[in-house]
Amino acid sequence: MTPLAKLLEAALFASARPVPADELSALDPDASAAAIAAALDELKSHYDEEGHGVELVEIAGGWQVLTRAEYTEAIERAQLAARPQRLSAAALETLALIAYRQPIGRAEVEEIRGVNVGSVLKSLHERGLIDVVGRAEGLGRPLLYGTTPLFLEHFALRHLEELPRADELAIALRQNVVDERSATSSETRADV
Amino acid sequence: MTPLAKLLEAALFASARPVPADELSALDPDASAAAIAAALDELKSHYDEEGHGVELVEIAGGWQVLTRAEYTEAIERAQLAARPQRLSAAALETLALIAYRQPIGRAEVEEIRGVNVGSVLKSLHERGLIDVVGRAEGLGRPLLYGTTPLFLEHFALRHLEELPRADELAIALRQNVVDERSATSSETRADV
Amino acid sequence: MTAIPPEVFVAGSTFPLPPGLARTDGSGKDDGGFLVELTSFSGPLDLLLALIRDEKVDIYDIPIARIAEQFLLRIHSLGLNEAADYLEMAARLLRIKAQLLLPRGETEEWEDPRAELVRRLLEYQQMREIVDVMEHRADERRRQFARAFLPDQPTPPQAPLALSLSELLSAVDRVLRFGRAPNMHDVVARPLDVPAAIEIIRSLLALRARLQWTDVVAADAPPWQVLSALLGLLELARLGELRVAQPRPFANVEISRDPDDPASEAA
Repeated sequence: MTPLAKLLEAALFASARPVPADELSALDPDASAAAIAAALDELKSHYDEEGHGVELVEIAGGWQVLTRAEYTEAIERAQLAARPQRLSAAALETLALIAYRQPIGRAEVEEIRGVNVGSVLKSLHERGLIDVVGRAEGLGRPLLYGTTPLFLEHFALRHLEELPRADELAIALRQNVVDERSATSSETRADV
Repeated sequence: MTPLAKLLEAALFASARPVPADELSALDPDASAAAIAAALDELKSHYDEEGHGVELVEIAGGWQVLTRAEYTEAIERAQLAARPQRLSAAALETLALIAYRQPIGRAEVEEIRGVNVGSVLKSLHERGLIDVVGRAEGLGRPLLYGTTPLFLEHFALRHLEELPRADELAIALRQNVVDERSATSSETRADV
Repeated sequence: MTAIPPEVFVAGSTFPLPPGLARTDGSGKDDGGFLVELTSFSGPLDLLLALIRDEKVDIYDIPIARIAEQFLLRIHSLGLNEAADYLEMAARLLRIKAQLLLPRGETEEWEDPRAELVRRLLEYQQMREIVDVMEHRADERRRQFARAFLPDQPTPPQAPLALSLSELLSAVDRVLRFGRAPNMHDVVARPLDVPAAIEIIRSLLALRARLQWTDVVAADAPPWQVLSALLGLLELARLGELRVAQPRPFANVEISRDPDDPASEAA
């Protein structure tokens, strides 16, 4: 490809929106409108004739490089199938605290966990596992969090009382945590 | 290009972040790992040899298409994209220590940097460059930090081992000299 | 990477932002010293290294009196009087200076009071070398743009969440052990019956060499039974009586007698 076509490809790749031809001319002050048009033609032909997974299209008065429609389905399927997302240890611990201590405010979770949990709370909320269930009395009336019906559904619980008692759990799990951790350590762990 | 290379290209153009290898494999369940690797090679060569404005790079266990560095200024001049802000010296120093000594606690970072690092750790954590990876034994069970995949992306690393080894650094040689000179010093310390 | 000659100390400690890129968010909010340095030094060791470089002195033979004086001058002129980190280093320098003035014993082994400081400076300098490498890499990466346009997805696809009850309960356990004494005993009251679950699993395994999770627990079993079975299974696995495998995420858990267990051959 010509240098100008390569520059246009890079610019269109990096732009978040379709770029009108006159904005593209700002890329190279020496390039005439005709030269820009010719380079766009060249890029378009290259994508079409060399068999690329992307194409150059004119949308809303601007130019944009897009993935070809025939691949969309496979891409979305792969994105979903690739890795069921796992909660990070931080998210799990926060969720556990909320399940057992709800309604609970952010400050209390942070005090127990010793770290900022703002982003974790946001992720858990986006996942629909927790929700705001009220406000505490006192300064600033902080939000209180609790678990959602989706949380129960996820663990096939009918109600929260079906969770085992925390003190039993600590004893029962203590011997097994290590085994279980080593069994799952090979799996990938995405942060929430 | 082969159909598989086109499919991979389409998927790579559909992501703002490196696409993990297993997600690429999920694009075509019939394709072997070797076939995927060959198609990636094909795409990379095509970009390099046919003169494209973008290139294929391996980062953080995945693959990513990026614009070539030579077009940065032109793209910024045309205001089609802007470089992200740089990390401060404080952030970089803290990241360097965490990268080399993870899992590492706040106290150790502060001892080496000679400053309080509470707010820097908080910012790095919020930006997803570090995460809590455990707790140390001992008083208060302090949090231990490690780097994240986003850290690798920020520095365009395939993995942590791409950072220079401590013995490759000029100062490592001097470290031995000072050890000999101050042989009476009882404290020995692992290299960064 | 380029080797830095030992006598050349890490040069600048400032990371000037290119014009127009500083504070582009315009928020001006406190970013925790993250993007813009409060001073041109990232800490007292950074300042100290700069002084050693400026004064052209040997790091292994630091003239402490001179350097301490310069250090105090600098933190004064930089308006760093409030910075506890710098004051602590100033105090340390003065302490070393005082120690150096003490008469040395002739016979006893003398330890240079500067040794610990030199060690810390070298350690810090090594870290600065790493920072240089990392900064260079980050700058290279910043010169390349990633794909910015991502098509609108009406329903943002979220990958299915792989989250098991055992993971949640392990997290409860971690919080209990590591957390700052949360009281989590007062909510729930359903007892588990792990021994009974173990008996059930043992009985089933006596009949069949291989089981599936769904053989052990009915699909509509209440959670306390599921949990009891899970904990029982883990306990038996720990004891080596059986093996548990899950061929892929979400697949049925396969349970088999431990092939190394001679008792399993007889059954």
